[in-house]
Amino acid sequence: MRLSSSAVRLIIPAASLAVLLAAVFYMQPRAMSYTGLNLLFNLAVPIALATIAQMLIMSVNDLDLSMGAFVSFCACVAATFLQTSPAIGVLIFLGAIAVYAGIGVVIHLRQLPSIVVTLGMSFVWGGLAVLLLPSPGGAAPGWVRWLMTVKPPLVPMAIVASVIIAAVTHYVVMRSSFGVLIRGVGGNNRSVERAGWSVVGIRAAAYALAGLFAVLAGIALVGLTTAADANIALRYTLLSIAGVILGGGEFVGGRVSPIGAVIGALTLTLAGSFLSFMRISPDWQIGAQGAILIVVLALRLFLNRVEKREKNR
Amino acid sequence: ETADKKIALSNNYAGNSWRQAMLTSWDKITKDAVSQGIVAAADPFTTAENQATEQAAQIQNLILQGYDAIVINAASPTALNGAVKEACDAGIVVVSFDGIVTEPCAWRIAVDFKAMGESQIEYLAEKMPDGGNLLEIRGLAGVSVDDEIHAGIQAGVEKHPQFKIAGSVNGDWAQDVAQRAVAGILPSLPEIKAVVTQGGDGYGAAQAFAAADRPIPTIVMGNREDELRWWKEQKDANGYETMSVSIAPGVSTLAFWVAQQILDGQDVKKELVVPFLRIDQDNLEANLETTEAGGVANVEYSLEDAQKVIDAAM
Amino acid sequence: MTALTAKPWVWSFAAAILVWVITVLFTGGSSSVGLSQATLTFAAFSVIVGIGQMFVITLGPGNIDLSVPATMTLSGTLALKVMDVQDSMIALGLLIAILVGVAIGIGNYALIKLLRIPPIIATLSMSFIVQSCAIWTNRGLRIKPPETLSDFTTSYSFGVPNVALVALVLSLAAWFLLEKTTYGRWISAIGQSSFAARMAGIPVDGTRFITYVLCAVLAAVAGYLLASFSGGAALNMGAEYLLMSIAVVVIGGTAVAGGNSNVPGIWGASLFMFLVVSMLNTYGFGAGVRLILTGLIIIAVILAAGGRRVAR
Amino acid sequence: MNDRVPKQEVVAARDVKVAFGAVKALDGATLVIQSGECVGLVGHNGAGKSTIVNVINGGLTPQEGAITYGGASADQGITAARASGVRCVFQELSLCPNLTIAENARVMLSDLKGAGWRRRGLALVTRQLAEIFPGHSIDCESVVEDLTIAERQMVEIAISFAAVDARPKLVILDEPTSSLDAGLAAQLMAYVRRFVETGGSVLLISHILGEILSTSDRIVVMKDGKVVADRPAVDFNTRRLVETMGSVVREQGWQRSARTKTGAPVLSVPPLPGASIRLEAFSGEIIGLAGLGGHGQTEALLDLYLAANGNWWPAAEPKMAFVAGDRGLNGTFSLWSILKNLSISSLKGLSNRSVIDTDREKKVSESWRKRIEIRTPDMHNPILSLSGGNQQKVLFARALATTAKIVLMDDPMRGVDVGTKQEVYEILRAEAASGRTFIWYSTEMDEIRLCDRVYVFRDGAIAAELVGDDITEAGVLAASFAGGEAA
Ligand SMILES: Nc1ncnc2c1ncn2[C@@H]1O[C@H](COP(=O)(O)OP(=O)(O)OP(=O)(O)O)[C@@H](O)[C@H]1O
Ligand SMILES: Nc1ncnc2c1ncn2[C@@H]1O[C@H](COP(=O)(O)OP(=O)(O)OP(=O)(O)O)[C@@H](O)[C@H]1O
Ligand SMILES: [Mg+2]
Ligand SMILES: [Mg+2]
Repeated sequence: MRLSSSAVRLIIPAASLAVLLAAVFYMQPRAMSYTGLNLLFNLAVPIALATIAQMLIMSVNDLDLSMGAFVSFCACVAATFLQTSPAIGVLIFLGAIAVYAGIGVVIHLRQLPSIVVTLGMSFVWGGLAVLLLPSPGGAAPGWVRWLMTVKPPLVPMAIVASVIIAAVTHYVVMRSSFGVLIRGVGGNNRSVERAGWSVVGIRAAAYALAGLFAVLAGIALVGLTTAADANIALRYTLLSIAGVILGGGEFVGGRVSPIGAVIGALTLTLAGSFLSFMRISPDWQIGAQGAILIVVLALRLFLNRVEKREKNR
Repeated sequence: ETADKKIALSNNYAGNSWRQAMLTSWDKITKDAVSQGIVAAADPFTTAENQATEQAAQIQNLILQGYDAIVINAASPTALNGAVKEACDAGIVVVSFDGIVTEPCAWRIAVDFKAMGESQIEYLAEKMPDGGNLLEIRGLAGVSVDDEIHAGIQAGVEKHPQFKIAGSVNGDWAQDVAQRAVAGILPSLPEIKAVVTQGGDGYGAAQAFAAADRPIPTIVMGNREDELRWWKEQKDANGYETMSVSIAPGVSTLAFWVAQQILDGQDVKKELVVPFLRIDQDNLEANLETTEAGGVANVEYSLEDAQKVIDAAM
Repeated sequence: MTALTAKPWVWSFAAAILVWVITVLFTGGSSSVGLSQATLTFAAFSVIVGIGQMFVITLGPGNIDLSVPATMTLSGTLALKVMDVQDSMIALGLLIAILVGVAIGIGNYALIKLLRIPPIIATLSMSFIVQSCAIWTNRGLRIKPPETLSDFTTSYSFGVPNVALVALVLSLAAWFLLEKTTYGRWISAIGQSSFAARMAGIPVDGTRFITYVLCAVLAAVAGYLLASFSGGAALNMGAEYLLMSIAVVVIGGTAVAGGNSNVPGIWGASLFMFLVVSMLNTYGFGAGVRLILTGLIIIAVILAAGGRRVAR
Repeated sequence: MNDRVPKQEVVAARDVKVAFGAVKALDGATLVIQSGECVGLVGHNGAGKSTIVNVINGGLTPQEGAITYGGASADQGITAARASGVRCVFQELSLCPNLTIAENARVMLSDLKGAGWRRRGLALVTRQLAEIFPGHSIDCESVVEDLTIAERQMVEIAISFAAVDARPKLVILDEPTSSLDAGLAAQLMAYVRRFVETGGSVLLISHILGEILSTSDRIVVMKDGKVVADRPAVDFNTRRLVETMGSVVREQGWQRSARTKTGAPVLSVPPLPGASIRLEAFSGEIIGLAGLGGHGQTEALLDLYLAANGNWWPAAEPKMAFVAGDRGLNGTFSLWSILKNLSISSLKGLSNRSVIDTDREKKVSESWRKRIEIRTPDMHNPILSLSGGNQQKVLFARALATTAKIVLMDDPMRGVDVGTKQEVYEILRAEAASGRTFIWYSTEMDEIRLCDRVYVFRDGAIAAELVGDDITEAGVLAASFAGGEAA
């Protein structure tokens, strides 16, 4: 059997997730239930959305260091304006998405390193969030809260949402023409340009779409936590990058996988739980988080090896 | 009877001496409690980074693990409400302290941070009735404790208009950050009579004043041993006067006992208040003596202490 | 003039000077000496960690060291613990700090090379482990530095802070390494294309390994100095320097895509980063506005400096 | 030939001037292409061929002169060019490696859209590939990065010729055969003829003059940014073409070294399992690696090189140097000057205890510049300011400047003009005479014939060894195909 490289990119993260899940079930059989799964995974939903956003940026060979600050900002907007005057909230979100597109344009036109621009933007979003919510508070709009806590039959919301996110983004990024162009820019932006496309437009669109997913991440997060604060999601910057990598994406070359990214986000969330089931001395709890990241990624290497042997046969 | 009950500590941060002292106190008191068979387990859990989302996930895991009570020092008063609600729904007792949560189903062991801020100005007003310029060192922007202490300080300044906040910086409760920020603003400031702080940054401020060759103002301290020791040195050398105030890390043990009492079926009010730990000119030496080198001035609570606090609130 | 504006580091210096002038204007000039000294002092720490980070970033896309803060914490904690306030132990303390750096560098590269973990995640994981080690060794207790060391780090020679002089010496060494030695050529070549570098006969793994070790050692030295400077190691003392080390490198004009680096820019950017916060504090902006302006100013500097560069 | 179709002007670039700083890449060049003709474009490296291609393609706006599409003065730019049916296969491969073949077709053909584009694109490319390269073995569902260089080039060519709604009017091929072996190149040339005979036009750029002469209707010769000749192909033969380009035709005074297999081998590699011939090399030999493209020659060179050069510690005495053929991918360092690019492999000799002696570096590189005539006013100019052929010379100099006894060459003459090639051959001969060993993979038969000894590769292993007068096109071809037995 010959596996396509995109299929391989998926097998590895999926296998890591399965192994980790098996370990968690083994240690805590109670997790193997509707509520158990929901508790394990519901906080993965906003992370998955942020990971998708980061993945879109990475698919055009850029990196967004402002992801965490931006999701925090969106969470603050969702907990304030979106709740009190939805129209203004939506307008702010549209504006933020437009700013994202604008960042894409500036980065492209001035040939700037995305890392620096987004580093600068992370201060800006952080400042806006602090202005919006100088101390934690706000409240999730009712419909958001409902959406994030609804209990569909058979499968918990966290799983349903993850599947929907994966399916939609897989279609957009891997199947649609638009996705092809975005990944094309990541793979060889010169050839896309020479074929007559506007690369700046494509990049702007990729950034805007990333902005949209980050906005969704902020809203979903507030739905889960019921309120926001200015620092609520700062960790999402690194988490989202780690999620993309765990999911088989690469920093350059437009090699990304949306399904993998969602799986990566789930894996990261699960890794945290796995640890708290292990009862480690507090001194080493932080270190264990590092160790588990290492183990999960080493697993990736191991499966890669196995897969290579397969392919060579 | 709580011999078969399990209590967990969910802690959002371990990266400073205050938190380490808090964990040590927890360890000391709960180990005894477990060995005496008062509770079955009292496990501490710490997240890697000071993030509400990570702590929310941690709480959800603790629910899954079947703890009977969760004691929380929260990263955010509101962002954990979703997870706390789920814990309550699962029949788990949730007690929050220091960083409290606003979810109504949880118990709160609160420190009146606003009063803590205000007390600094009260002290200064008494000491220097003429007032003067103040430098305010704030904590981490966007965090409620920072906002509350700041509000207290502002209220104090309004009440005593002879004081004026001439400069304000964010020290993120980290002494090197505070030192850096103060050093940057100091050259542009007029004469400063006093520095109001939020804890953990007083020594950094003193260093910055010394480095800039400026007269050392009255710096309100935050109960850290190095601050107290520096104060003592100054006091011995030139009679330096100030005060020190902070919340005692041992409050985690109070939270533990409160959780135990609730599990035991006692009627406990949802809102409990603990006094902050204040050190003054006269009890400086005594406190310095009991404070571990490099640590934080501390008070640990016994079951009886806790019962007193609970009864007082009734 | 055009030759000057073509140098990417010019912009960070221009920005630093501009911000300095604006800050000093607030007091009508009387704060100029004090501000300059404070700036040099604190920029020195950013410079030291920035240089290490610059070497790593030069290695090409994806290369970054996120374990800098944890390394600073562990080296500071351990060194101060070993020195135990005794002046006679200062050299041993420094040695310990350097060894900590070496060990962490080796660990980082082992993860990157043996387990093929992307550097950003490898060093992040490593930083968690290192942070745990720091907690474990001392549980966050602050031990004071030896008197002499503490005096040295907080005092001045010829009006210049001693730590700035240390940073200057290290910068000169880094500049020499980068511009004049084969090692400098090698990392630049690897940054442009590691495969081409391999085919040109460069020992790619060896060079990358040394670079990660170098970065960790510089972070460790910075941690040692910072702990001595601020009167003891704190568990969170490196936190500031995660974003800072990256920011000073990129604002200073080093190409993030690798292969192109410069030392003077790190100085410009370090001075700038300190001065921006001081300026905004001086003018009394609140935290929110201050953050927003910091971000916008960084972007403005990049816009002014960027676009003239050849490659992304 | 095709008198029935009235000739129409497809594109015309008149009196075009393009300057990059002081370099006049185009200095008043005129190129008009009619429908139904194949125009051959030749010229030395840096003559301005690729530049005029970029002008026609709309990617570069000339400082002076006019571009018209279809006879009418209309819009300019890439979009206008594409709308007028101009397609271009660039010299450096320009597919997106991370996309599948069908997705690349989507990127390159903007009218491939609407529901089912994936399926239609796949069918289109499959059909086109079969038409141009009958018998090829490309899996059309693969991702481009899984293909060999030759296969990528084939795919790019096929996509460029493919017709979604309207078929292309003009296809520009900038050195399309540089990574194709002779068989594939012949198939392509045959297809170009068919395409032209049905009314399409082709602009063909190549340094392989045989191709140009046999395929073009008209040949345009460029020199230093100017068109120096524009005449029907029948007016030219190889000799006249080379003379018009300005190179002196040298006689093939090549003496095979008599020293074949003398002394102890400097290199000896046991055969792969399943093969029987050892790869050996002796001092002073020029060894050719031949066979069809993509049969493991490059891999063999890489294996040799990587095994000899440590990755952890700098070698005290480098054993081998490598000249890359795919210079964009593994040759040049694009941020650097020519000087740094040249000296990178020989820094050890140019430094004292790792400190580089810049004067010595400058002197040595200056001497190489003279010796192999790198066309640049200043070695401190960026490497990218050189034309492709001159960049290739820098890579040669880089390898030759080392002290390595063995030089591995991975089809290094790709896209090097005839004159330059002759110069390089001579340098090779001189170096070999002084005891260096060259192991040379080449896709060009002419170059294989220059070698002292040849290993023919088939399916990743050595299938035959040819020595001396046995090295003939027929011999190599016979050994290249399964079942064929060499002498
Ligand atoms: N961007 C540029 N900057 C500076 N010089 C350039 C640039 N592009 C092309 N040149 C120069 O313009 C001249 C013409 O280059 P061009 O690439 O058109 O030559 P060519 O005929 O394609 O050569 P080759 O046969 O090597 O492909 C060369 O001297 C080249 O160095
Ligand atoms: N806009 C540009 N900016 C910078 N460099 C350029 C630009 N355009 C072309 N060049 C460079 O100028 C050189 C000459 O261009 P060109 O691509 O035409 O050579 P080439 O056709 O590849 O040469 P050869 O045929 O010898 O292989 C190339 O190396 C190219 O990269
Ligand atoms: Mg060309
Ligand atoms: Mg060419």
